[in-house]
Amino acid sequence: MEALEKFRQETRAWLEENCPPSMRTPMTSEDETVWGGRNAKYPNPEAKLWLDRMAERGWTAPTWPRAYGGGGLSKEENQVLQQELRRIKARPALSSFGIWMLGPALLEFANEEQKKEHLPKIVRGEIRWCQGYSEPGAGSDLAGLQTKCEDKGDHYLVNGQKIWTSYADKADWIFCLVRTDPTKKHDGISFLLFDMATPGVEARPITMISGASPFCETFFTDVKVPKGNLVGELNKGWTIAKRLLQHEREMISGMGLGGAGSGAGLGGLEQAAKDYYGEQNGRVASPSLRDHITRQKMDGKAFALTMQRSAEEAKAGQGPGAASSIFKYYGTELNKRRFELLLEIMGTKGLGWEGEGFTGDEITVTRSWLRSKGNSIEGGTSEVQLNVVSKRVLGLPD
Amino acid sequence: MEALEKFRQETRAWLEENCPPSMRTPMTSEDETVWGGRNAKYPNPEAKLWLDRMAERGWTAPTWPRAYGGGGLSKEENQVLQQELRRIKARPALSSFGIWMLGPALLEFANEEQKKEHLPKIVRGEIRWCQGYSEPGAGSDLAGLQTKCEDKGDHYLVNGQKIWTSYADKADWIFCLVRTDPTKKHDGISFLLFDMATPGVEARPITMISGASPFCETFFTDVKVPKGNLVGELNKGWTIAKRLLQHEREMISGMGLGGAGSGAGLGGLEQAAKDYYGEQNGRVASPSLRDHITRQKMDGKAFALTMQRSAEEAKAGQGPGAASSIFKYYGTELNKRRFELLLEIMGTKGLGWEGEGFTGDEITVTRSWLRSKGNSIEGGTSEVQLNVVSKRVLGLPD
Amino acid sequence: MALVLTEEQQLLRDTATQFFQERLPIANLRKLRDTKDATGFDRAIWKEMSDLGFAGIMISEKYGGTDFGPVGLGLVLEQAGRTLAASPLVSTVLLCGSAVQLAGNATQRQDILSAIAAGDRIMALALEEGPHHNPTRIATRAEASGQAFRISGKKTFVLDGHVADQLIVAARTSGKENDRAGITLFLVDPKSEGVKITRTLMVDSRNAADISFDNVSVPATAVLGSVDGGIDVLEQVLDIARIGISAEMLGLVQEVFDTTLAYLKERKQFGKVIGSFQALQHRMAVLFAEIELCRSVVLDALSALEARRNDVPLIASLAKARLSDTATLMTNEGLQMHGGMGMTDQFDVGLFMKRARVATASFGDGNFHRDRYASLEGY
Amino acid sequence: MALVLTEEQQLLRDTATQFFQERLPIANLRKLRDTKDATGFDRAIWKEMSDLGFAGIMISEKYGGTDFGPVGLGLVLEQAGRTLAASPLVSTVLLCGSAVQLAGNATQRQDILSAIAAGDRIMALALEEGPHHNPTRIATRAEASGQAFRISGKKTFVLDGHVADQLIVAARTSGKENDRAGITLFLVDPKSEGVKITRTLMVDSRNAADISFDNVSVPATAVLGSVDGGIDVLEQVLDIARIGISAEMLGLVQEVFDTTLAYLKERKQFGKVIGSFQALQHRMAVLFAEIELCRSVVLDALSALEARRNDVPLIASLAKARLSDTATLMTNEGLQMHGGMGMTDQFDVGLFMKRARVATASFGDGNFHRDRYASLEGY
Repeated sequence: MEALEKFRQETRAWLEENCPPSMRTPMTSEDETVWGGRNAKYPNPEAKLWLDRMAERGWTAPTWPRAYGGGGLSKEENQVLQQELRRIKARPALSSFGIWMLGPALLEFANEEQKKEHLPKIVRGEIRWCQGYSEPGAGSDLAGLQTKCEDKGDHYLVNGQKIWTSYADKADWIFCLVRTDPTKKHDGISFLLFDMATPGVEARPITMISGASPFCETFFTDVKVPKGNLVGELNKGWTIAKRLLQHEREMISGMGLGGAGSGAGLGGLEQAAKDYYGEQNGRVASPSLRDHITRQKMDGKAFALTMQRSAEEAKAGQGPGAASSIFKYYGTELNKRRFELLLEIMGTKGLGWEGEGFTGDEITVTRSWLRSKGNSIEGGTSEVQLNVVSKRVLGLPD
Repeated sequence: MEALEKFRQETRAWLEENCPPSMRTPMTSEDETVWGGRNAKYPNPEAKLWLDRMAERGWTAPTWPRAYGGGGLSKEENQVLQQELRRIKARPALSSFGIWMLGPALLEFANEEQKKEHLPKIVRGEIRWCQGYSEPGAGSDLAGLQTKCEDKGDHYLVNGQKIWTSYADKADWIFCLVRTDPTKKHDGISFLLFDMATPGVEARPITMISGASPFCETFFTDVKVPKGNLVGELNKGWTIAKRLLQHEREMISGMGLGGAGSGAGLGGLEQAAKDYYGEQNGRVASPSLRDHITRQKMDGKAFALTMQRSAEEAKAGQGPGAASSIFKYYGTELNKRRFELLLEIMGTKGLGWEGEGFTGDEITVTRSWLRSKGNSIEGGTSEVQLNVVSKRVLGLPD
Repeated sequence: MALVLTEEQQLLRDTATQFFQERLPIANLRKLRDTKDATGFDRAIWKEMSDLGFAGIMISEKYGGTDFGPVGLGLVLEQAGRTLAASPLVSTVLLCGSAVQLAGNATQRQDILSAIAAGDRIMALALEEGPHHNPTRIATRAEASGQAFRISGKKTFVLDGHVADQLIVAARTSGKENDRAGITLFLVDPKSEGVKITRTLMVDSRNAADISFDNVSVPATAVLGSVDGGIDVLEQVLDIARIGISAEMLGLVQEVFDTTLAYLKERKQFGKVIGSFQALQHRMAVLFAEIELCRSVVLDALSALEARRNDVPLIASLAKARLSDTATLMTNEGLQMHGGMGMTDQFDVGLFMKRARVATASFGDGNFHRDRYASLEGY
Repeated sequence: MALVLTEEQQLLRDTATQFFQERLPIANLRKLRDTKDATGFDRAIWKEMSDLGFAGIMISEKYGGTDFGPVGLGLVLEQAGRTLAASPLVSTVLLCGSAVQLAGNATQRQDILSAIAAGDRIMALALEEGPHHNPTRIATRAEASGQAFRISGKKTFVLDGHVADQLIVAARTSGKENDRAGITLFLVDPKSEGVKITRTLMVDSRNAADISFDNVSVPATAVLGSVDGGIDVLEQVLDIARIGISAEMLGLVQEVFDTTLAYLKERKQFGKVIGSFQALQHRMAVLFAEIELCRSVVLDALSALEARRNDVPLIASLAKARLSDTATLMTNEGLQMHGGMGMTDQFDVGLFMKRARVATASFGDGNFHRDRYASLEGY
């Protein structure tokens, strides 16, 4: 405990000295996110400075081993670090699928050479990664993927198409699921890494119903990949994929709790209702709308309590509990409902697309409402989630 | 047209003379219904007189051929008769599953001898019938019935059990689906008639969640049935059953439109809400309740219009139309929702069981609310209805 | 009541179906959107629609209309809803045409109705002043000054307001905000001094505008109907628009349903077409039932208008509430069942969702109309 | 907050589970109902419950209670909900015990709390005057007359009112109906002259009564708490009852869910167990999610009571609204999935449905508590 307190003091002092002033201000737009990579963009020179200083200590990936450039912190030390970062409202030095998704997989499944090759570059933000999982034909049936990977003796040859590859047009490398055995389903999938600059790779951004998006369709035509880029065993890629998917699902389920684009700029549902609908004796003027708001708030609170209960149960050593199986389903449906309600509250002001007549907050709500429709599709549709609950948790038969 | 007008005049005159005064008053309870049969009960001597007079003209079954005791009326003449009966608010002379269900089936499928034997007695209310379709093990899968009927040369031997046989404890005869070929499903079912007084038949009334009920469990133990009592061909009973079920379904779907026990005694949903919840500036005091009432009323109106549209389409020669496929489902769900709403409106006054503290109307609502839960189960569950719509109407595959 | 179409009506429906499929398919809306078209609909095609009699469908033959009546208009709108056709049918025909028909004097009718029927005049109703429909919440004032009036105030969500050749403005000549009495309708030239028009780009890629009036002078002859008595006209006009938009939404939900059903029969997952999954089947069957009810309600509402039944306000609220709710439900379900592809702009389902929400917000959403229905029924 | 049970609490839950399964199974409720038992619960078993410490669970050891606190009481009530156990827990412990604990003077506490903890006194709160819960809508008057009060008025839905040894009556000493101020609580002997008690047989086969007071005289010592200040006590007591009944309903919905799930795995139709039909699977999965949320809410509400958090009113309304709605949904779905057999009195699901509706109506249904929640949050 004393050591931890010492660590806190040191960290606080270091941050005080090294986190530049502009990196302690809230981001004004998503464009200011630092993703690193060969064509890294920084909102200002201090952002680069902040990344370099953090990367040098390995604190962009605080718990990774020092041998691979990580911070080598214990779980407790990392908690302290995160608390101290929040305390000064520091911006993330680096946002990275390499850190969030690939790194943990490499640490668990890659060979020594691969770890040495890729992890330090991820920590330093030198290489920006994207993930190639979904395919147009597969959808919910992720394991139905068709992207062909043939063993050509000294290299693999990849042909096929991915979809929903976030930032594929901006990424340097991709970690990718490919089919190495067409006669099997789950046991014919491998996990492959390759450079997006390889000839035959093309990424086309997808326009979504909510407008421009980070998503791309990515095409592979006779892409040659060195054989050393296979992670784990041939045809055993599904094991790695499952681990990564689990992680993705957990990230998405937090949505029901609100956050960015959830109308926070409008001061919450009830304030928005008073502003856009009007008040009567201090209450929201439309009683039926008031009732809808209360239902939403009650469900939101109940869901938050359930996530908290699950965390407490896990902490008490009772495992994550059955309740966690519903998080993805309930959180995303709740988030969708919240946006429908915001639109109901905002009337025609919630239906602007761009240009004059609407505030930035209003346009953000409209776009986020549209974007929210994807929450119950990506990372396992609500239907798939309900299947999982009914079969694995409730034990209902096929 | 002139002939029809003449018929109307004659009918009116005849009714004026022959419908006794007490038969023109509203029934005060279901107990006053005249079902006929060997142990017929009449609320008063005029009820018997009214039945006898109507039966003599065959007007208890107005459109059946005169040869079998029916009225021999055309469809148009029957409409006139019904209008005239309504005009003087005449009570039904006879309520009878024989007339509603069995008769039409016999007219279509029975042989001459059977028609001569059974139809006149139905018309005169001499024999009261019940129907033996459902079985405890079968449920929605009606054709999965197991009641065994063996050919013993000079007679059939019936063993098994029926459920939901309405008034089996009061009926004289039963029309019954039995299994005559255990190796087939639909093609192993036959349609059999027999006397409930036959040794081996036992009927036990079922207590429902809503209290006493007309339903019985009916047990058959080595019941001997003359071979002449088979209607139609052996193993072809399913054809007859389907015709009868169609008819039953149509009778149940009218429910969404309200009627007996629907809270009519309380003056409709909005009046009940004002009475049980209170008024504020002339409006129902609870705004969220008011919203629920409006949703219910709107859905009820939309459903009524849809039934009307379907009828008009049929009249215009366009067939019943796809809309009719949803009647059973929607009508029963709507009826269930109406009762839930009535309970919401009535608070603790809608939750009495019997005795002091509640009016007769209130107790009726409570019992009818409970009874309404069966609407979406009997005559084909809502789930079966949705299956039928999705497969037959929408063409979705298995 | 007529819930079944006559042969003549069926013919009209077939004409409309063909017209919208061929001349105003969804691709047309995409083109207008992607080219950032300044008008926001195709004036040449509007002329074609007028030649077919669609613009004058509610206008008597005396003024060059076809006088097909509300049921006819409903059939056209339903088909327009299936292809998301952008046209001034709502602004010019449903709202302004009806207002002039109901309240205009002989001169106004002659001038305006014949121009509308010919497809030569685009009109817009400047009514709303806040984000939610509320026909009595009018703060815009028109002060009498000699033989003229001077109008000042701000209007929003004026459909086709940025291209209208003529405006109808609801302004207050007496009383205070929310009073029923004291509202007057004025015919206003959008080029008048003091009128400032800002096009607002809505999520459905249709047209609306914010319009401000700064001491805009109009002559006494610009009054449409009686001074202070505008609300009675407005309410009739709005009910026509509510029913018309409900008809459009009926086409919209039917199209999304049909498209989704086709997708379910084609798209495979886990080796089976997804339409074979019972959970989706039941949801589709429930949607089918909801839409069948919607169809009955819209047909009855159109018949009510045609027969001038006195329950028009009630059935208009029923139609608008039910179609708004069902359109929300159907587009949400349709998108979800299309999966990830439904999220892309390449697929059409998102466009239907966007239109559904704007149509819902137009002239009262479900909350507004359920409350109105209860008021009309006295509870 | 503690959303996870301590070992001690788990032990209590296991004791309660075993007790209700063995001593108060559903068969007990059926017997009371079918024999038209005059008391409506089993007094001997209530004594057993008291010996186990259930009656004194909220009462301090000084008065012979076990002082296990709200979480403990919630655990017992949840298990009672699973077997539909009829007992005076709500009337005597949740309502009256809490009221005396909060507002009683030393004499009253000594007398009443020890009698309750020992299982020797049944008490009932005479509060409601209409079909809907409304703690300030009190017309019953108590007129001061010398050192005494004279009470006149009519009460309804008094739980266990027909067998109570002692009543707590909420009456107005000043103000008018619906005023918050002016309500006073009185301890009243049900055998007093002028008290008329009529048992009302409810659909859930539990006990309630209509009670009228005709100029009933009570001494000044019968006042519980302060004159005119009863509403503050009432509100705290009612929140305890709302949370307690929510805990009971949690047991109820969980039991119906479990029973239905078991039935789905066993019942065959069309050659398959019906639990293999995806449409039912999805409905069960959604119900599972709803119940998991209910459990979190109830646990948090009990913790809030225990920690005397200042958001007790808010979380009490959340719990009561959510459990009421989920209990309605779950019993409706449960019955439907049981098919025809669920309609028979032989199966239990109908009994759960009946209890769910009475519990919903007790101390505010969803409409009441959503409105209250919004008020408390200031919108």
